[in-house]
Amino acid sequence: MSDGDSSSTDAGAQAFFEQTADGDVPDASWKDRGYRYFDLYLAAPFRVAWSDWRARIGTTIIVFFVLLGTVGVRVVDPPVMNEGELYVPWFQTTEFIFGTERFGQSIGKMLVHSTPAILKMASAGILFAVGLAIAIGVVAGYKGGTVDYLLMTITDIVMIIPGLPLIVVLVAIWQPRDPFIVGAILAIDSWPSLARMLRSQVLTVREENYVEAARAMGVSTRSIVQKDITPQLMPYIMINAANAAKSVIFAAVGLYFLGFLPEAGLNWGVMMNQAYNQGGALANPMSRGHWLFAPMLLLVVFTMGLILFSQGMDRVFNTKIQAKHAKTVEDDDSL
Amino acid sequence: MARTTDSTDERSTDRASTGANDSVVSLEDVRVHFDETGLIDGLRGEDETVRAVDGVSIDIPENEIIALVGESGCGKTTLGKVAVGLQRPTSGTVTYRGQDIWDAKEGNGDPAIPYPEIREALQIIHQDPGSSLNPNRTVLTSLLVPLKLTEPELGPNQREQRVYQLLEYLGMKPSEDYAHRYPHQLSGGEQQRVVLGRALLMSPDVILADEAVSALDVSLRVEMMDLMHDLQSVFDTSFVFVSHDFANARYFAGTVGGKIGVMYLGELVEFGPAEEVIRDPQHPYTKVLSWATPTLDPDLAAEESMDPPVREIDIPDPIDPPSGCRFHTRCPEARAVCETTTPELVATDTDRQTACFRMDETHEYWDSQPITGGNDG
Amino acid sequence: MNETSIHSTRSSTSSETIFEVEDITVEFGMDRGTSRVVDNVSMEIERNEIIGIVGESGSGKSMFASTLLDAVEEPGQVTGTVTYYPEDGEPVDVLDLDEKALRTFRWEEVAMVDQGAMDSFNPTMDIETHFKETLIAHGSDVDGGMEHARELLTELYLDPDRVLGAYPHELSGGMQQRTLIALSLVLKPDVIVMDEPTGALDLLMQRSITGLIAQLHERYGITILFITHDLPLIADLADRIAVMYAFEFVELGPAYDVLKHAAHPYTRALLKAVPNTMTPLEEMAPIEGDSPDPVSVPQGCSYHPRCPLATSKCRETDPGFHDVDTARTAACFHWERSAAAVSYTLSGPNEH
Amino acid sequence: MNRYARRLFQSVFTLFVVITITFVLYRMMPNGPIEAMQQQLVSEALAKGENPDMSYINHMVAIRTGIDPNTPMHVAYYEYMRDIILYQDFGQSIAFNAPVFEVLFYAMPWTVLVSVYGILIGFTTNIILGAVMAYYEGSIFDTGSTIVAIVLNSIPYYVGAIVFLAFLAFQWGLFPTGGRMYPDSTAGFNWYYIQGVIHHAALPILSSVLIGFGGTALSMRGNCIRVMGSNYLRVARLRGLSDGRIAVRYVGRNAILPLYTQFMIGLAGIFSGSIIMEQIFTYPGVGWYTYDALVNRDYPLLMGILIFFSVITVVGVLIADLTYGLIDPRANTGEKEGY
Repeated sequence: MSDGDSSSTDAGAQAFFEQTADGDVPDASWKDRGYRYFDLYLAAPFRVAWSDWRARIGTTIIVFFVLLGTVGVRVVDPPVMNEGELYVPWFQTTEFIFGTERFGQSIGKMLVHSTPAILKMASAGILFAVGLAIAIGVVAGYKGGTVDYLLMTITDIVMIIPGLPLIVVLVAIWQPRDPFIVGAILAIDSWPSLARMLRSQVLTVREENYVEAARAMGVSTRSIVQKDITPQLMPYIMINAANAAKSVIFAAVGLYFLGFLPEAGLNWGVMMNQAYNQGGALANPMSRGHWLFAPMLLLVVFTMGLILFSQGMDRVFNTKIQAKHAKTVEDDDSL
Repeated sequence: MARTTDSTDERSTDRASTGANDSVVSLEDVRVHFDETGLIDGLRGEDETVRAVDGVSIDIPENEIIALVGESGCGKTTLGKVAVGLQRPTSGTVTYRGQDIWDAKEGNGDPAIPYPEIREALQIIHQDPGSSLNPNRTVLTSLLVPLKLTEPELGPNQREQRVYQLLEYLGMKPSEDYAHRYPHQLSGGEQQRVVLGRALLMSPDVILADEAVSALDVSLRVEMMDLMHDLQSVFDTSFVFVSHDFANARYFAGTVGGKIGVMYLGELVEFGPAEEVIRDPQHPYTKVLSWATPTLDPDLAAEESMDPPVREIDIPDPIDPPSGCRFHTRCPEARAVCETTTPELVATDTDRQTACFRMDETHEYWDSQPITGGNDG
Repeated sequence: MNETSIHSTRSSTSSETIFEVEDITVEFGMDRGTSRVVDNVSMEIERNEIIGIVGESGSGKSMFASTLLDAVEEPGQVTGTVTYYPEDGEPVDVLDLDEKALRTFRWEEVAMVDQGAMDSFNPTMDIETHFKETLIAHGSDVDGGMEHARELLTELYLDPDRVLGAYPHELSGGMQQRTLIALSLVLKPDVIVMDEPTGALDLLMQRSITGLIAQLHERYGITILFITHDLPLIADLADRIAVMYAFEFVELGPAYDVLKHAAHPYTRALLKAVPNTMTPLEEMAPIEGDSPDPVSVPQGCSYHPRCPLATSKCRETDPGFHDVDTARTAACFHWERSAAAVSYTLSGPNEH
Repeated sequence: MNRYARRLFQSVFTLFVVITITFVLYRMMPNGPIEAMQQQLVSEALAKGENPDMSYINHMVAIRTGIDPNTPMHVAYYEYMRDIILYQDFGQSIAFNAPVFEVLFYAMPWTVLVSVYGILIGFTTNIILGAVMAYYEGSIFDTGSTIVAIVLNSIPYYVGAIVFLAFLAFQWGLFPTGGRMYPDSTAGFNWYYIQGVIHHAALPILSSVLIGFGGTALSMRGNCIRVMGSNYLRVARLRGLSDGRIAVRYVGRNAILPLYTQFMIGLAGIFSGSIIMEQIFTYPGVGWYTYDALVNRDYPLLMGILIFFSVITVVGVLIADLTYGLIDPRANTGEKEGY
């Protein structure tokens, strides 16, 4: 694209700009430009998401748990036996807000130290499910034809295979202990719906006029995918990442609780399992139930955070995809 | 059987052009068939091919305006996209200044003109301005894309200057305010101006304007078309203007001495200077379109019939187009011969071509039996 | 102020009023202020006429049409009165009807065809059921009604058997549009309100449908209110034309006069700006400036920022209607000078 | 017709793939069941100080699992497929010493009972709730219900099950804590028996209702609001149709349609969920056997359970697909997304 081979008609454009290029417009500084990019790619989507109460609460909850699992474990000491009375009920003493279990360990501390495993499983699940879904969905949508047909057939089959029984079989055979691997296995049925969604999005976006216009201008495919297609997929990916995390955590806690998964370190499911098997918490819900209910409470709050986040994002991006720039757009529907 | 142009001597008569050799883009016997046959359909031997464009040859000269007119589904947009290299023809060739576009793209042979240059030279403006701009980008970032491609040596600030200048020229003042808006913060007319500006920043040789004013209010169309004319003279661009509206086509092509091509079910049925085609339509289908264009003058309108001059209102299915002359199922002048024989696009005047037997006073058509009936939906 | 009422525009004494609209205002509350999309509008519609209402998109014409059926949706607020005069019987205050009476009034007396024909049918119900349920809902004779429906469909160049047995998605846009027209006529209403009924269609289909509308008008003696932004479309269809600009009428009169000798500067500018096949190309020119925002309509005459005739009077005072002749009225102080200021030609001198 | 043929083919193919997966997991995985057993026997032999005799070990494996490790893979695969498809022979359960098919076949009705009632009740209440929320859109009831729906959606069904069991069964003794009938009842068409069945199934059903609860209501609400804003609804109102007809034939039908396939897939989800649910309630259905199979390394039973659940899911999705064409006229034209 050197100047030499420019066709004769470029002269018109040159003349046009020379003729109008008199006025000196002040240069936009690099700082301005940097701010603009920051505003476009980070601040604006965040502002939009923040405008929805669901996303706001959801994000707060998720951030809280992430902090709990990362900073919390450093601040809070690990539980030790007999640090308190046995079976102190919850919300009775300030020292043991969540009470103690049968060895007198603080359930509150146990909860804190159970969180990292959950976060690891969730992030492994997200990474696995979303990564696979992006790879399959985008490739299928962009390549089309036989590749699309094959990938979608695989996706459909995995979608139909019942997830939990398959997971149980895999777990039985492999006996995984590493939370990352557990997370990945539990996410085995979380990717197909996202892959399908991404595929149909890619198909839609690919036909959008502005993508055609970009192709007409000779913009590279990589740039089109990066700048024109991916931003449209981001909301779907984020929503589904939250959903994948939710289903991984659901399954993990449930399977640890019933002892389907080999015990490895502390997590909410393991705590529930101990309370159930060793504490008889189920049969004595009033006196020992807190051992079982405390991790359940955290589980519910965390999943609620994820659901609120995904619903908030869904609402924000599906109904107001136009109103990307929240700051300057009037709130025309106050729903 | 579809019309074929197998012999070279025929081409000289049936291609729509001004006859000059200075064409920027040439289409030669272009066909575009969309295969809608599913896997099972295929197994059952059902052919669901849509013949969107079927054997059209057309030349687009430098600085020319060509309006393609026809009902929806007649293939005018597809033909336009073939002309700007966005749709690959099933058969036939598209050349840019003598270089086959698709050969250049795939690197067949040794292209005389590299593909990126061809790509730059052929641009498109869509019907719906709202979807032609990436909703995630501001006007400025959208307009910087072509500048980065065509003027890589410019600094970022210079590029921005150019965008501001362009916006001012497009009547969007204050330009700095408009530059930082998102597409949804612009009116339809303003969006379309940005799209036009983006195409022009590529300094293209040909712009396909696909129903570029149809989405705008009637009262805004002339303004937009005037702007396109202004920019055409500045940037030396040819336009392929696709429209279903005769009045728009006439204004856009007619004011600057452009041509109108009338398409019906994938074929070009009439081609000629805009005003002549409008004033004196030769093909019965062109006459129908002319009737369909409402007349503003009540005196003239009173003379027109309210009944449509077609035997059938609905357009036939392009999957299984009628035999012979494709218009014979609806044509008020159709005769038996039209069912079996396909008329060629032949020169009827110095720069006009029409594909109808009625143009030939000695054709067997005149002895053929008229077809009646139809008009029953 | 030589202001007269728009009511005086009845073209002849023989005609009788079917709709009388008085001081209708439609408002929507928005965050940035009240949006007044119809601004104190009055007019009379005569029995058995085709009246065309022309205006740019967003000029309030659709909202005006909706008020005739009291069909403005929440949160729109309508004030004013709409009186309907049935062929025989007492006048009806439409905006005051209770739910039951309104249900009967709509479609039996006044039917509506709007722009979204592609989206006017229940996608999970066949066309025949649409006709039947309408007849049943109004307690009409179903067999007789269906026979009438078949006649209507045939007149609209449709094959009744095929159309009635089809689901909406099996029909093309043009077919759905024609079917909707047939559906609107099935109860033999006296008035049909058509809001851009040909908006999304091809030219040929548009023109065919307007032709069919004219035929149906003649055969069944229906009053038709035809709303469009496409002025040429109603040029040979409408008996009278009302031009809307910025949420109010600016000119009203017999179609011929309005087209040939438009009195309001906006009408004249519009006629100049509309692409058509007969006007000499050099005569066409766009209207300068932008249409006003419903939240902040200019003071005085709403057209003054774009008008070449605007004086300080126009900027301050709302002009009100001025009689151009017995049948025609224009909302302009300077209508007598408009012909000189804005010239236009509808067809070239060398025509026919 | 095309669609039906295609879907049928796809279902059969899916089952084929599932069975193949079970075979692969069972037979070919490194550290898979067979290999694990071989290694175990080898180490046992070594521990006893004997020289491991591979042919004896393989013989022992064959006795315990019914699989001869010496059979070439492709023959084994063929036999495995043949047995399952032609003879419904899933092998012999190690733990129960009975054919896997028989174990599952007798457990199946209980799982079906709980799951089907669970989803029927769950879906009905959700749809009604969603529709009512949409009708009162923007009201306090709507906002309140939305919050409740989100909260319920965040509660895993087993959490619900645990709470129900802890309080309703253990603490207050309103429901039995396990089993599927009164121990002293005799099976048959007598009220005591039926009462027992209902009493035992009540909590599992209630917990099944929780699966996906709230989510469906929110979807229904969204669909209703979308339909209520559609042009055809406006036209229907203008045509003077009664509110009842509009609610049922217009809003109801068009809003429920998109949920239909979700319903069938949800059914599959509930069946899967029975693995955890039945364990908590000690309710001996198909899911309940999973844990035993897992603990006892009863691979034939485990694989049988996977195949069983797959069949149910595939059949559910297939029914949804095939009947969808009957209720949505648009489904038969063009290939739409099935799910």
